[in-house]
Amino acid sequence: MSLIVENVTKRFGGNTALADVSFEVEAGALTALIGPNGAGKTTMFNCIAGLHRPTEGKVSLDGRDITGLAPAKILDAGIARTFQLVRSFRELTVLETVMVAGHWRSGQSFWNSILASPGTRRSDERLEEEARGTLHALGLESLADKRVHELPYGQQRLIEIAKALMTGAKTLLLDEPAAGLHPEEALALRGLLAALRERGTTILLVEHNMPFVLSIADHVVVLEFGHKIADGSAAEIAKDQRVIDSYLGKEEDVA
Amino acid sequence: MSTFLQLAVSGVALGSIYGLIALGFLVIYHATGLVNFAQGQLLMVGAMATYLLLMQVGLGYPLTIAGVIVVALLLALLFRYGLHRPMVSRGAPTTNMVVATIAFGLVLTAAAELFIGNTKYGVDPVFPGAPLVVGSVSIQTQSLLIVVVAWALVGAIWFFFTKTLTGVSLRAVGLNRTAAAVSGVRVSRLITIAFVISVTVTVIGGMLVAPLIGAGPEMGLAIAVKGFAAAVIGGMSSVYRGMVAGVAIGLIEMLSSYYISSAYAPVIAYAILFLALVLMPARVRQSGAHA
Amino acid sequence: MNNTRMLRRTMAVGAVALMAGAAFAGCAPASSNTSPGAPADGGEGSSETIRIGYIGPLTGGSASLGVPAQHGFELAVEHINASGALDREIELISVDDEADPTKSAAAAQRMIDEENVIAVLGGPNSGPVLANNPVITGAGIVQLITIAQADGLIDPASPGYDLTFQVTENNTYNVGATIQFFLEADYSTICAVADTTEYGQSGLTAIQTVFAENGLEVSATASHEVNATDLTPQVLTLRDAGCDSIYLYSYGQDAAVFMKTVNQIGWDVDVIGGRALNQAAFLSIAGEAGDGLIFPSVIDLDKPEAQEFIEAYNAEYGEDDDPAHTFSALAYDSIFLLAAALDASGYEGGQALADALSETTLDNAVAGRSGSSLSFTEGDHRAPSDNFQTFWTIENGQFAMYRNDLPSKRP
Amino acid sequence: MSTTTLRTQRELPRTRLHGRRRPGFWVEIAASALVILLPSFVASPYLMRLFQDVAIWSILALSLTLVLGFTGQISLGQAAFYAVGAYTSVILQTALGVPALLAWVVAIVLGMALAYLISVPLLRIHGHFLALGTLALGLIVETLLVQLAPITGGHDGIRIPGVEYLGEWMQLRFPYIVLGTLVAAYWLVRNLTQHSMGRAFFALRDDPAGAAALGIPVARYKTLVFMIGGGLAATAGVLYAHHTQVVTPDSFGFDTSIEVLLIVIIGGMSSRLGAVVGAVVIVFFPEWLVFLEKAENLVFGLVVLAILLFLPGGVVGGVRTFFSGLARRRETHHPEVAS
Repeated sequence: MSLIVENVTKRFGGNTALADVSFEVEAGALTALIGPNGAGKTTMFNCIAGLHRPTEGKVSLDGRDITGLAPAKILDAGIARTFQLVRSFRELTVLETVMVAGHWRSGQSFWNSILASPGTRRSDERLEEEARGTLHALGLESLADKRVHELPYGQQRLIEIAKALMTGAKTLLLDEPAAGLHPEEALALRGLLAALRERGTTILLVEHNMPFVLSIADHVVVLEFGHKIADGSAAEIAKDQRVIDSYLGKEEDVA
Repeated sequence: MSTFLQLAVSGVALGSIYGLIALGFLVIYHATGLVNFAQGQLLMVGAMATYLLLMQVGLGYPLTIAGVIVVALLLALLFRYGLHRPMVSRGAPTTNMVVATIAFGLVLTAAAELFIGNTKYGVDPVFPGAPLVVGSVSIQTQSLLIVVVAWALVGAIWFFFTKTLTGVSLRAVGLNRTAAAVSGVRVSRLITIAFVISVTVTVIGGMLVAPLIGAGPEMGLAIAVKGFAAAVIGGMSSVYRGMVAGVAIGLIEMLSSYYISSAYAPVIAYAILFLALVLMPARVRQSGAHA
Repeated sequence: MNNTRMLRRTMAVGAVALMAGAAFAGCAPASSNTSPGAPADGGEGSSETIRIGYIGPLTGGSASLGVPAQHGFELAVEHINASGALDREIELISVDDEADPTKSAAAAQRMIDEENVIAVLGGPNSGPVLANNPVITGAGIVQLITIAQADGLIDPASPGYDLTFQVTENNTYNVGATIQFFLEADYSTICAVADTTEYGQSGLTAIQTVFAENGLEVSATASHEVNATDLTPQVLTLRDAGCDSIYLYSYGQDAAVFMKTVNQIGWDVDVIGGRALNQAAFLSIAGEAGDGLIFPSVIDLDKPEAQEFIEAYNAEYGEDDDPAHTFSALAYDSIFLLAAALDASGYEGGQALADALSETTLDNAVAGRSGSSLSFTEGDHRAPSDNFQTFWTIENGQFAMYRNDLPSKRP
Repeated sequence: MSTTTLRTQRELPRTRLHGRRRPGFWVEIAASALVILLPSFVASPYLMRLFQDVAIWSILALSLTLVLGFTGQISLGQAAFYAVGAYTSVILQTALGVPALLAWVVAIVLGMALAYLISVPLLRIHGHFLALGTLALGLIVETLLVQLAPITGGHDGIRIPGVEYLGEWMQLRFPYIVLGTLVAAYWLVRNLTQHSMGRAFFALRDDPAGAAALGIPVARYKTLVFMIGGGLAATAGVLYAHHTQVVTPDSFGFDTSIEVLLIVIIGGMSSRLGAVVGAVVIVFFPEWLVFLEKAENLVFGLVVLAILLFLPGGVVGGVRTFFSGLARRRETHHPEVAS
């Protein structure tokens, strides 16, 4: 029971962004996908989340082929994703934003909304209760009536995670959740992820921040120039010479 | 054959005006992602200002041109600092920006009506005299002037965007505002320059077309819609392609109203715009979606 | 019917026109009358103000017709009030409908409800008139359509027919008069061009009907949007169809562009225009290209009333959008028609006023050829009598009267 | 922000905002009843006519509020659906003798069908380009109304005298029908946008990709909303035709599409009430600004620009901000209230 990526290749025109990548995200574990900029992390993420269709290869969840499913359908399969760039729903409060994430399973449909069936109101009460529960669980209940774009960056990231949780999906894809966080915020995030894992949530983390990943991941997959160069436990990866070279080289470029 | 050539000559002249509108439209779009729905009214202001200065005040063309360009500058600054920049700084969403340009156009029309008049007025051509006749085809000197000026402007703007530092930076701004700002480009000033270029080009279009069809407060919409169509069909990319597309639309309009039906020619033009929008490549659509 | 009272009424109506005429000219040969049978219960001696409404476009694209009409109304009200011919003062209430049917209908309700008008004058666009007519006539108020020419505005099948009157000659009248030029010249191929506005399209329909009735064929037609940017295809379509004469039924600005294109391609063709060539925009844009064009008008310069009106109008309003005075003259006469009928109905509105109007004749109208009149009858709510139309042309870029001797017939 | 463990659901606070009927609900019910009964206590026919104008504009504006305000689809061609509703209803009744109520239903369904068909290609374009596409659509319909004269009557339009087609009884009560329809349209839009569906609309408007990732069927909702918008606009058209008793092309042109847009901007783009407030302003504005005479259009345009600049939420948004500002000030004055 896990998310399996098998021999995925993705080409854009003549460029090969991913070449024959395979790995497995074990159920209930926290797997991290890392690599320097341009390694193909985001492409891989999008191939799983349904934004790109792999040129070749297969993605499956619990034995079910989910390759190339539309983003909205991926959620049906049980996968929720977060975005790196948070775009706020301007009109909605934090509570309402989180409630939106439960919309797809709320049972409210276009037509029974128009008819104002009594179920609509009850379903809304349930959604609110659950959203408050989710915010409470993440310690964000005090932000319920604020707007997302008014919040500091770190809190916006946590709300992305709250949304993903609220969808009810058992598998979460997190796109660089630690990017741009203060060390203090990153620490809190680490605690949260650990707590989620304890609850049995499967997590695939795409991350650039190596120390952050090594401190938390059960399993790490390393990409470079579209190829998988390493795959193992955090401890193994920390010692892998190729990974160290690749990362150091890249850091110099950036600096 | 002579009919076809005559239609073609008119189509090229008319299409060059559409191309100028597309040009004005694209310059602002590239710099800011804003689609300016007031293009038609800006053209109208150019025509009305020409009428006022040339026919009412009696300045003669050299001074009128100078005067109209001053009007264009003032208008561009008003548009940029009175409306665009305040709205951007308040974080107005796309829909509000679109509506703001529409409302700006309404204000221009109302002002022209109130201060100049609400009928249509004749404007003298730059070179009075008989039309030029080549074989069986005749062309008014003003139409010839339109073609020459329009293409000269396209050339000048192409040169500006590709060969001058300011122009290249301006393109950079359009491609990536944050990156441009980081690399030390003075973004705000460049956007203002884009507004000035756009408004000036459009206003000159109005000045050029006035001697052919007169100047009146409600003259802009039909021309602007076809200008928008030209920009879209040109792929929203280069000013040069917008100009070519403008000429194509001018030709289609002339030929379809002769060979198909003069009554349904407008429907054909609008249908082309509609189809061009629906069928344009996703890349172009996306770039405009959240700009 | 009491004969004495009827006689007094006849005199009173005559006096309205006479004294008003005298007030600004002094020498108008005025004779106006109502036929026997006019209702004769009156509210004489009262000094209340009579309110008349005008709903028309005072801003927007149609204001170049709506504003001259307003000037014509104002001038007439001023003259009548100054003359003291009526027992009461007339007051004109103008509301701008921007040629928008919705606004026009609301304005009509306001006229009736808030302004207590006794009659409403309609503007130049048929759309707004069609929209405000049910409101006005539905409230039992009389409507006088002054400028809008569409035939369908006076429709016996419409519920408001009894209370609706059209002062201007309609399209059929207008085309029926103009067709003489085509009949006389014996053209082989007659063509027509029109814009897609109500003016052009209703004109085109009238042209096709009237020409067929007279055994003439319209060989080719072309149309275009109003405020067109280029009419080359239309001109070439007609040229290549071998037309030797063209009936040009477009608004002034487009008619001008059409003529410029005809000149540009060096095509020698006879062009006869519709009434919109009276518009200032045509003169202004066409320049020399308009010279020699013939088009129908309602102004007869040999008629003293017309001369006096033009003088008075120019003194008051100077050069406005109606240099040919066609539209302001019709408006001016409309008020006189109303005044005469009001006097006849004893300042009673509604059906009484409509009945009085149906029997009102204005012999000394400003509009119309010498000897013609504006008169409504029981069965015909269209005012112009036979031989009403005059024809004008353009000489050296100026309007000039062409002929005032051609017969024209009320349809 | 120092959560390191997930709290359990049992510790939940039990306060709720959503779902429960707020006092606002009863205000809405009362206001609706008041609006429907308006014709019984407004004596002035003029005022009543203006109220009907307001109602028809409001329905048209509600259609745009739904489409533009809630799902971010700019439509500059709303008059096209308005025209389809008006003309279909009138042609069915006058030319084919279809009974009024049936003609109305067919007209509204046709408006929805057209909107549905159009929305399929339009889904491909967004933002500015959608505005251009709908502008083209509106212009096409406007031209066709004139050119298809044998069917539409061209500029002469088609007369539909009320008493003849609705009967005297119904004609007399037509104001109730107009205002009743406004109330129904309001509740339809309200129900659709009140609960989770409305939040989903805002989500897909502000971040389509994000909304899709949350399982919201973005394209389907956009299409459905566009279709309901078309139906509402057609409904307004049906009412307009009987209110004016004639249809002519001038009522359904580009100017009308722009006017609706201005109503929505003035009232507040994403506010149901805004559509009504905007319509009141548009209809009564000429009354209030009569002293400006010919400068009215200019002043009006400047007012709209000022609203866009300083009150992006429109009049309704502005009023809300004002009151929430007041409330906040009160909180700071009495710190013990804010726990």
